[in-house]
Amino acid sequence: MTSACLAQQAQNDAMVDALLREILVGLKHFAATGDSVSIDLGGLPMSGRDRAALDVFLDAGEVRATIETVGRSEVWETRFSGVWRVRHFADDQIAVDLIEIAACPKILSADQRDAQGSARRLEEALDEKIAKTEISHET
Amino acid sequence: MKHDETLDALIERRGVSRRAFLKYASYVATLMALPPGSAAALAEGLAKAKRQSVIWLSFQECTGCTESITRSSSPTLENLIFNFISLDYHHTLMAVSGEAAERARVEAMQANKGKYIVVVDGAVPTKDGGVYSTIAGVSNLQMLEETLRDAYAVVAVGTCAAFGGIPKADPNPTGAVAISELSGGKPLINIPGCPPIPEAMTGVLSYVLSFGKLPELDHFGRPKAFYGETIHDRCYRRPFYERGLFADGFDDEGARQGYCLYKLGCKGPTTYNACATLKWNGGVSFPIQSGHGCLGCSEPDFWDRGGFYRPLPTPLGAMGPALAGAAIAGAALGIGAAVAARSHRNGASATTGKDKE
Amino acid sequence: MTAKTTASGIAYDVQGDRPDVERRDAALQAFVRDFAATAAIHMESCLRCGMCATACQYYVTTADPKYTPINKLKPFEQAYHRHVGPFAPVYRFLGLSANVGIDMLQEWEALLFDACSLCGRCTLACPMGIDIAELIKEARHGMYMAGLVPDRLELMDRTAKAWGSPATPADDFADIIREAGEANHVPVNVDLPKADYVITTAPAELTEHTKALTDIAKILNKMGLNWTYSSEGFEASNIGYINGDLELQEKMTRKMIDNALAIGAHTLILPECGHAYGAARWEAARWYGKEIPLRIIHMTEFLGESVASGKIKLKPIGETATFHDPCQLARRGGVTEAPRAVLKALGLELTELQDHGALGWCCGGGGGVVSNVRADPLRFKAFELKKQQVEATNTQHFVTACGQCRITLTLGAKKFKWDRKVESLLELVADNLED
Amino acid sequence: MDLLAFARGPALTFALAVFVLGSLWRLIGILALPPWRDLSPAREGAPPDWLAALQGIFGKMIPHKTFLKGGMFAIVNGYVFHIGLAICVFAFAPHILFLKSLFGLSWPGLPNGLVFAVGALTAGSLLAALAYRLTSPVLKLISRGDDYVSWLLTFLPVITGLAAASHIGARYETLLALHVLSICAFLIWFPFGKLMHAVLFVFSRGATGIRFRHRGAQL
Repeated sequence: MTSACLAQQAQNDAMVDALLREILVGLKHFAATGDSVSIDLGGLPMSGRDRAALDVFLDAGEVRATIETVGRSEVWETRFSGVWRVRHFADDQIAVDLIEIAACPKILSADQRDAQGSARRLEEALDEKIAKTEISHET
Repeated sequence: MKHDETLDALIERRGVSRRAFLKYASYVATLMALPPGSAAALAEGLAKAKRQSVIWLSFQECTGCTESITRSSSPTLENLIFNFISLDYHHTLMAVSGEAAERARVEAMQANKGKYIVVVDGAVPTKDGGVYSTIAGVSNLQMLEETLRDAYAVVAVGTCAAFGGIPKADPNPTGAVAISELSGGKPLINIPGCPPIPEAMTGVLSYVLSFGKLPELDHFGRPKAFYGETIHDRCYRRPFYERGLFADGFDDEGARQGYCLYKLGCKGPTTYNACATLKWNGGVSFPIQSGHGCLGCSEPDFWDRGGFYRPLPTPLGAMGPALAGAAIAGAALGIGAAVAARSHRNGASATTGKDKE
Repeated sequence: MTAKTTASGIAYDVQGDRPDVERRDAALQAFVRDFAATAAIHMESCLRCGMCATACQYYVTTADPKYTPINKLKPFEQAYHRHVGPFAPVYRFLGLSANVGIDMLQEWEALLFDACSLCGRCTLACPMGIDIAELIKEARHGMYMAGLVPDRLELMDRTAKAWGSPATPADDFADIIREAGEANHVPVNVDLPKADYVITTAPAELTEHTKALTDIAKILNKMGLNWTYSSEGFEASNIGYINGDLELQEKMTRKMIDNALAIGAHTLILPECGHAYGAARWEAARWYGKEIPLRIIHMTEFLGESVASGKIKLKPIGETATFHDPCQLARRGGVTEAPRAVLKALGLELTELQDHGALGWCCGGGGGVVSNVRADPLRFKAFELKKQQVEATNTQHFVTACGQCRITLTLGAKKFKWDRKVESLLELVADNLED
Repeated sequence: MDLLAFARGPALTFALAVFVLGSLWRLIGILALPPWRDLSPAREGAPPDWLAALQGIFGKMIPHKTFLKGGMFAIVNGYVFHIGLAICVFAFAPHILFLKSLFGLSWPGLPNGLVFAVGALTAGSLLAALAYRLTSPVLKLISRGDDYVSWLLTFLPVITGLAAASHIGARYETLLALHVLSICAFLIWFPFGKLMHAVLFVFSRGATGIRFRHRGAQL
């Protein structure tokens, strides 16, 4: 390995280390106050190598989910509980890469207004189902 | 074509969850490097916004900008924007044609008076009353003036609209000008590039939609989020520049090693754009990554800066005749001075004329 | 001839009673007339770095910035840019270089004559290689033409014109030689119609160092050479060269050369005098207008050659000595080895001065400074430098090869009650000839 | 036309034309004066004129030890900024491209970081030179307007170059344009002031070399 490569390597590590320290600060804050913190990896000058190093270090924990709306998204908890990875894809490329420090990433929770709509739809569907049953009983 | 429905309602009607807003808002926040946490506010803003009426005018242009923005393989994140806007007039894309098309434009203008956004691609010829480009018998000049009158803002997409671009290139036979020269004080956003990066367009429109104001712009009216840094500053080949490692040709060892393309005329150091970070075709590559220097297409007059392969620090223009002339004149003056000095010292002029106080 | 002071209290002498403007114009015209390409290059090249100041004995011993060598040229630099430089028409048109006024020339008289010995040490310090000493000579020409020369020098000039020498009328020359011969018991040759060697003199020998006249005679007799002194053109020191009286310089040069050629000499021996070497060895051909079919050598060179060739044998003295290099001989003439070879032949163990050879300090009296009483205080300042360096060598003999240097240093020693004799190399040789 | 295009185009062409015109005017104006012919016989063993000139030109690069005492600072500092300027001008890749476009010759450059450091040192050295000029009684007396103008026009390209390389003060293209314009100013002034010593030193030292070596004297 040339000296230039080594210098480059040290620089990479420096980037990842700094990021991990930022995550630690955020996690301590969340643990103490319950306020969630979000870090946008897209805005950081990270190389593919940095990203891979970060992935390896944070690893995966207990939860993994896939969201299918306007394209695919992947969410998983890292081996550090409360530290989540959120990735949105566009055309199979990572469009958004976030670290969220929270009880649960907001994108996973159902929106209350969506719930209102779905309650309405459920009610309609239920009514329809019952009506169908009643008709079949009558016949 | 009046748009009373909120995007919130629209999205629900289309059977998509509000996660789409949040996801899209994260995307725009990332694109525009907004502070962390602003995604939620952006999502809220989007939900409450009405569908934005957009009138897209195409003047002296090549349709490359439209291609850039509409081209996408699958209906995903980036083109969710087309759900949030109502493209009420775009004569390349719209289904109707002829008088019906022009009627659509006029109707949209009336229905959304003071609220619609005009997007323009292409420069406007002004010479000879603007006869060099007309649509349905109306000159570009006239159509722009008419459409802008009740617009909320104007977005100049592409370098031709933003700076005059290729139509304005020397000798500019049609007297083409940038939209900024004709926008008459309307809020203006320039999104230059040949073509511009689609994400810049998406991001800016979403920002306007969500926050109801223009994003921060630089002195050329370009959103700083996308045009805040030079290609050179964010270029992955930058370390080679710093170390003085350059490709001297497109097929030499340096080129193969991926060295800096500065010597081959790369305009990265003076070009403000996001190509080096967002890249093109869904993040696949950008010109420098493909082995060619930056042309500087998002800068004014990029066509007339001495050639794409002329290195940045070299002088522009042919200096030969000027320098040859100067050399001859200099030599003549030198000989003249020596002759004058000889005669001056031999003659009496040191003691005559105005030398006497 | 009158001594005056400028408004700023600086003393100057003035000759003649022409109007000021006429004087000024004469000075500038004379100055620009001299301009050749080399002088012009040097006028153009100054970087104003101040290095020349560190080389000048008058600056170093006084720390007065006005003695910075290049500053001594200021009025003439202005005149150059206004009248000769390639941009002269532009300078004149735009008024960029003010026309020099008579007051400025008056003020600069002391800087050009009292505070410069033409020693050229500054030339060696200049990173651009500007020959400042040469330019000062050009400037002195302007000053001479304006009648702005120290009275003492002007007196010598007029004397030289009248007598052929500033020291003595030509008519008395033969008598002086004969008297010296009798006094020192050395047979002398004067005014032989034909001879191979012509011996020339400087004022110092004709007044204070008359023994030198017979010292060389003794050596030449010993060598059995065919030589003579000549009442026509005996004067080699050329006051015109020092005063900037180019007309006189040419006249004296021609007289000396023509006489030597008339006698049929093949060699002209210059006296122990620095400026004579500059004027005759290096500049004579310029004024003579063509190459001179005559060998012109300095006394020191002659001694060196004669010792080297074994034509004279010397008795070793077996003591220690230090040597003062005359500027015109060493720095501006390139003669540094000959005197050392002679000292060696004399069996003197040489301890060099801290600054010696081409870089030695000037005695402080060259270029007419020693003859110019007005310059005495400055000259004594400069002497202190030399005194220190001589003392540091801790030697028994203090030798030099220039009569003017000897006079200057002797006057200095007297002033400071310094118990050192300044010896002549010629005299040492003559006194130690092996029988 | 923006500032950078103006600087690289008309301004640079004009400046170079003035540079060529003025330099030739001055140089020929001096050299076409009548020569001073030395008719005296040369000292035995004196080198031929061309060699004597070279001895003058190169010999004068190293000052005599005896002059170091009073001039140490000026000499060392002079060396620092001259070498510094030479490195900045001739070893920085963009400058090499500029020179190549003028003369067609090219050579390898040094890493930017190194050149930047040298540039910073040069700027410091130039400031020190100015401070020296403003405080030394000798220099104060002999300095002319030219000395300060020439200093400024040497300092400006260095400082704007450093600013452009480090993106301090304004946008890069603006800094680059100012850098080019400062060089234009330098080029325009060059023939008329003491900057011309970069050319004249050859003739000045050469002439003295010939005069002195002809006499067998040391330079």
